[in-house]
Amino acid sequence: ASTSNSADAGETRKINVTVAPVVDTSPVYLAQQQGLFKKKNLEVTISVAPTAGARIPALVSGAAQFGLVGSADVLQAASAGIPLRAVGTTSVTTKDPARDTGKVFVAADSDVKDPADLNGRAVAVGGLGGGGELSLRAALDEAGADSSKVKFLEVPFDSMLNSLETGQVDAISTVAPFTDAAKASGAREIMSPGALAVPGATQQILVTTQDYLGKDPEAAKDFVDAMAEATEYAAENPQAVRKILPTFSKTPQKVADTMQLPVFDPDLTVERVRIWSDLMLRYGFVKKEVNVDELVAEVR
Amino acid sequence: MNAVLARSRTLLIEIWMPVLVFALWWAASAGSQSLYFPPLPRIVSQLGELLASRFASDVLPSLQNFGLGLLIAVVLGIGLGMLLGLVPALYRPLQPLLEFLRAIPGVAILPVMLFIFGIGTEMKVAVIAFGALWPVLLNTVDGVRSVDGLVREVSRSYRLRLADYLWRVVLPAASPQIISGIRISVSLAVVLIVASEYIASTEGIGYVQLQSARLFQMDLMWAALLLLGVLGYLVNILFRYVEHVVLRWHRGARGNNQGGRS
Amino acid sequence: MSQTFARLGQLLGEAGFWAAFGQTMAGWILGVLIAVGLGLPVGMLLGRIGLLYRSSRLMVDFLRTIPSVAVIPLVTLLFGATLEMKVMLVAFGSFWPFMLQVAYGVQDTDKVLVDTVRSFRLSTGRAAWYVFSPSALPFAVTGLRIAAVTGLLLTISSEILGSAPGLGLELALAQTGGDLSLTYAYIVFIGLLGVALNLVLNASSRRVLFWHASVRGDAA
Amino acid sequence: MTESTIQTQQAGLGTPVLSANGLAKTYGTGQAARQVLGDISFEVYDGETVCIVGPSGAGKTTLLRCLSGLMPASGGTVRLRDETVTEPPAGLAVVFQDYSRSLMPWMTVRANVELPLRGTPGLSKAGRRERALTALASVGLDGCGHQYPWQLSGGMQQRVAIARALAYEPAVLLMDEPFASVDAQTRADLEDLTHTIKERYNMTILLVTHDIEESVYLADRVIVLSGTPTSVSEIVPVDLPYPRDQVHTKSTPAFAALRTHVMGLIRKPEETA
Amino acid sequence: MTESTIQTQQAGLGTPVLSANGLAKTYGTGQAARQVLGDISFEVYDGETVCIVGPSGAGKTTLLRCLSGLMPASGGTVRLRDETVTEPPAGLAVVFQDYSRSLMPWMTVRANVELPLRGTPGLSKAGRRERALTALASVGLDGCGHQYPWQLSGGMQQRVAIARALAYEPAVLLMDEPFASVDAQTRADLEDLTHTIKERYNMTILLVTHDIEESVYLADRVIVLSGTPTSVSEIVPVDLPYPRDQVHTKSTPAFAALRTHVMGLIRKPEETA
Ligand SMILES: Nc1ncnc2c1ncn2[C@@H]1O[C@H](COP(=O)(O)OP(=O)(O)OP(=O)(O)O)[C@@H](O)[C@H]1O
Ligand SMILES: Nc1ncnc2c1ncn2[C@@H]1O[C@H](COP(=O)(O)OP(=O)(O)OP(=O)(O)O)[C@@H](O)[C@H]1O
Ligand SMILES: [Mg+2]
Ligand SMILES: [Mg+2]
Repeated sequence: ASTSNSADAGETRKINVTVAPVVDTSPVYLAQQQGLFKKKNLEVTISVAPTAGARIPALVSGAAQFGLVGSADVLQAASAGIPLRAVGTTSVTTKDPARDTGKVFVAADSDVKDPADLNGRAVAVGGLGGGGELSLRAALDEAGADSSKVKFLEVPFDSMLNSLETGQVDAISTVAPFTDAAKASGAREIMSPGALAVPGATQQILVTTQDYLGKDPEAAKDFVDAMAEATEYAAENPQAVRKILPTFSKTPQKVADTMQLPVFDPDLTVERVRIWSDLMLRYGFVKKEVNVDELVAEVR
Repeated sequence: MNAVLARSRTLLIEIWMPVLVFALWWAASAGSQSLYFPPLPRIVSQLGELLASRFASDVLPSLQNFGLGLLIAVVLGIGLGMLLGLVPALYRPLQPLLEFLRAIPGVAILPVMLFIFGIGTEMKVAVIAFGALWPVLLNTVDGVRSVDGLVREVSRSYRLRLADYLWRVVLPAASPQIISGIRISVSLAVVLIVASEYIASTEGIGYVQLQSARLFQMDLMWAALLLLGVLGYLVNILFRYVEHVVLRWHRGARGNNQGGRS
Repeated sequence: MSQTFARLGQLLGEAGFWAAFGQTMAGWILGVLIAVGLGLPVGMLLGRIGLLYRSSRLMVDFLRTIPSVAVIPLVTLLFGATLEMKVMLVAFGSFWPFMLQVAYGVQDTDKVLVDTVRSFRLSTGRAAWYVFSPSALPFAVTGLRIAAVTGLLLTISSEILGSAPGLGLELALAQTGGDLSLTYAYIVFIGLLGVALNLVLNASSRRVLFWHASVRGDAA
Repeated sequence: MTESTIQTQQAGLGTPVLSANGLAKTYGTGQAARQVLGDISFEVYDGETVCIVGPSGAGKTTLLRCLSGLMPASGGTVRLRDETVTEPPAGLAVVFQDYSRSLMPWMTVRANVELPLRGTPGLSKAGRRERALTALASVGLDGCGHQYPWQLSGGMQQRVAIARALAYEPAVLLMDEPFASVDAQTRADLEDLTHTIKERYNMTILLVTHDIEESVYLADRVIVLSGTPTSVSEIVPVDLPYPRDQVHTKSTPAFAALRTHVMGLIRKPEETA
Repeated sequence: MTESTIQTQQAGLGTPVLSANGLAKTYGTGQAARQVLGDISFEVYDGETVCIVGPSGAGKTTLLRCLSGLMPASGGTVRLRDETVTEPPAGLAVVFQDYSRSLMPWMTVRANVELPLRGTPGLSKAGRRERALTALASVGLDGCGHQYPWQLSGGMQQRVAIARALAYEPAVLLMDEPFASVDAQTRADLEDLTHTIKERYNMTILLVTHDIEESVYLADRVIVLSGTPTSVSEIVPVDLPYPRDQVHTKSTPAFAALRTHVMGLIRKPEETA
């Protein structure tokens, strides 16, 4: 629509963005570091909020204009009637199990040979009712198990390995960088749920409110553009991602250097979101179907 | 007839304020469009549903954990508190450790509890007991240390047996303070239901509350909050009765049940 | 373990750590101060005026069982991830135990002292300041110790769950970042804050309770 | 009220300052009810010293608490001049029998004595201090002001309680066995002090005592209580001349006769029982 | 220790049961130090009644607390028979001056009296109850057993404290102004009770009192304390014959002489000061 070069448009616009301290967030920091926001005359403040429970309220209350939120959380909020608009993304799920950041592990000496053996067993997930559980359920069913027969338990990622080793759970569904520690401990990997169940789906979605979009579409567009540029930069420069990750997430540099990175991709399409939306409806994660066409807003 | 009148007057004194607040809330929230602050009637109907359909699956397990955790906290708190209060030589070196443990946030304790007790009821009971322990313990220690010096001297000079001294002198003397500690712990234990169901959980009032918040089902979340509040109130009533009986002497000795109209 | 302490030592040299520390302390101290400032008069009123006590105890019992941790998202909604949010939460959470202890302490005042106050017609303010407050002090000191730690726990919790800046947020970041020794370094530091608090409270309570049986030790 | 109190006080002897009218008191209710006082009536006139004697447990403390407005009576009325007493009135001080519990352990002795003076209008800090120290000195406690009550002996604590009431300079002073814990010499001194302050301030004094000699020595009239429930068995007028003196007054035949008379009144119910 | 205590007790008069040797006590340390007792020595023989008199604040309570092993002395020793006292020994009971605080408000009067009997071997529940009720009756408190201490008058509370000590049937009984709060008649009765129990149980009694007449009436010897720091100013032997009697004994010239003598001893330091 309007000119892509609004640097000379005059006044700077202030934007607050709330993000999780995870690797998928790297493009936001890269944009800041590379001056991509400044180039668009945006003054961006980034605040980290580890819990989704804090990020969406920040948007609703107007404390932040943009947020990077997990796809499932966005859909649940939208389903509950919060007028959110999805305007971009930073990463999508890979089709290649080897590159998937999420993995399911069992203990080295476990009698669980493949996912189907998990029927009647307990699996630890990072958060119940979220994307992690959803993709795991779908993947289990895909792999021949029956997810309704599996018991899911919420355990913090950093306690999972311990729960597995002490036999409190039979399997853990974890994500990078915790996967490295699991691998190192000798735990056996049996599945990559994301690649199996939701290949090509969005992971973290860049959201804003309908309200903000209506009020300052220019700024929104500029911000989304800058983010897209940064995401592409991240996709092309994994080293830059590895270097910037420890600056905002406390992931040790050593871990960042070797961990599996997600697939950075700025393209937000209705299809990519719908993968989640369909699954969530199927598994009862939302009561009401979300109108994905309305949720995904074209701003670029 | 007189007794009935007196009783209904007591009831009136007790409930006018809650009724007023409830009415205000009802009026203020009517027609509320806010996602986070839904109208009270919706919350109440959710609460009814919650009680009807999920009592056995969610409410009951929480109540059991709560009861057991509180019981452990009270017994341990009084026992340990008496010991520490009576033996300064033990209390002084242990105090920093106790204070350290007490200040550790629940999120940090949870993994430890998970590690020690595994996933399941024991862990939840342990979380509740651990959190609710401190007010009872502290109050007991302070209460025991505050026993009137003359009462202690009487016990010494008559060479009371340790059991008599503990059971008939120290415990009753400290009981006003112990009971105020227990009352704080009661509420804390209700709060801790939520914390204990924060992780590795698939059922319970706290789980319902957290999960509904996560899923933006605010009616249900408020209903769970309301339920916790009501639970706290009910347990407090029960407890107030205990207090009424146990501390009858105290009201008499302090002259709170006669004469003073101020 | 030693790694944790090494990390802790390293942390103590970082400016960012002290900034977070300052933010935590600000929320904690302000919140507890408000709780104490309100809890003292309210507790005294409830402790002295039977009618008020009975009228309000249903509300009090109800309100104080509302899990502060669970309402963090709501408070965040109203105040954002800010200092105000923390202070609100801490004040709300630590107000109840302190206020209740004060009320109990006031009710515990010796009957003969109450009669003395009444017969000399001490004004309400003087009676509150010179008689009921000191008499309730032993209870209030215990209440303060409970309230202060409750406040610390709530400050940290609100930082973790509400993402307000402070040690709790740093702790949560360390946790999500998978840096175990850093996580424990924060936990140990928070525990040590509790120990330090206790030292301060112990010393000051010995000073203000010099007249009390627990400190004076009747014999010798 | 303070002003009217002072005005009427000047009116001189013959005006009833404090009066009990058919006073009754029952502790407890229902089954547990126990009537302690039954129908007690008497008057205390301005500037008079009245002693109350009676067996232990008769209800003297109860009576004093009703008179001072600390406890509502179950029947009858108490009047201080023209006003019905329902709350402790201004210008009235009480020395409690349980003196050790009536002192604030967190205050020094001097602060304890100064406490009731804090509301007095027109009294400076120095004046307050002055009055407290004078009162303490008058009960033989010079130099103890900076100590805490729990650092004092029982008798000293009792004297602090007396000093506190004296410093208050009340128009009406009620004392419940105020000299029970002091030695014979101090007791004699305090008895004489009672005479002195009564004269100097024209105080009206009502004093409970177990020492019959003391009651006769101090009083203008002695009220003897007895019976169950307790009632006034006799009011004995003591017409010993002033100034009274420990040695001379006590050696007069009139004194001895009064003493024997009161003693007989006390013993009587015991013997018939 | 209990057994040896009882054995030696039978040895009869003439054996010192309790002895103080150069006892001294200083409260506080450093600047705030105040020596209260300085070099106090005396013996109490088996079956003897000794009264201690002295001005208020002299240190009588302090002395009793040192003797009973409740408080360590700053100097000197206390011996109960052959043993040095460091802790309250068996077979010793104390009636405290601050009687109201020494009763447990959470127990009924009977439970208060029974409390020290709980450790007594071979005493059944019924026997304990029996003993408590007998002791209560002997101080004139029949029928008060089910009440709480705070429902009693001051004098009644004081008698409960006495009953508690009596029910304990100690070999040595220390009492600190035990009759201060009771009326004249009850006081006389309790004095006579003291004589009775002393004889019946061959108790050794050490009693602090302010009533000089009482001290002479009760004692075999009166210890007069005075001075700063307090020391023994005189030990007055009282050779009035037994049985003593309120009316007759007190009207003998020997009694009057002793009374005057002790009175003089108490007054002396006051006059020279
Ligand atoms: N709170 C109470 N509840 C029930 N009975 C009480 C209460 N207070 C006092 N009594 C009873 O009232 C009676 C009179 O008590 P009170 O203290 O007035 O006696 P008193 O004449 O002052 O005795 P004393 O000379 O021993 O002090 C006593 O028999 C006592 O048991
Ligand atoms: N805890 C204490 N700290 C400091 N001084 C004390 C303490 N207890 C008592 N004293 C002082 O010791 C002295 C003696 O006190 P004590 O109680 O033994 O006197 P007493 O002879 O029993 O007097 P009374 O007849 O008045 O009871 C007093 O001057 C008192 O001030
Ligand atoms: Mg009395
Ligand atoms: Mg004494």
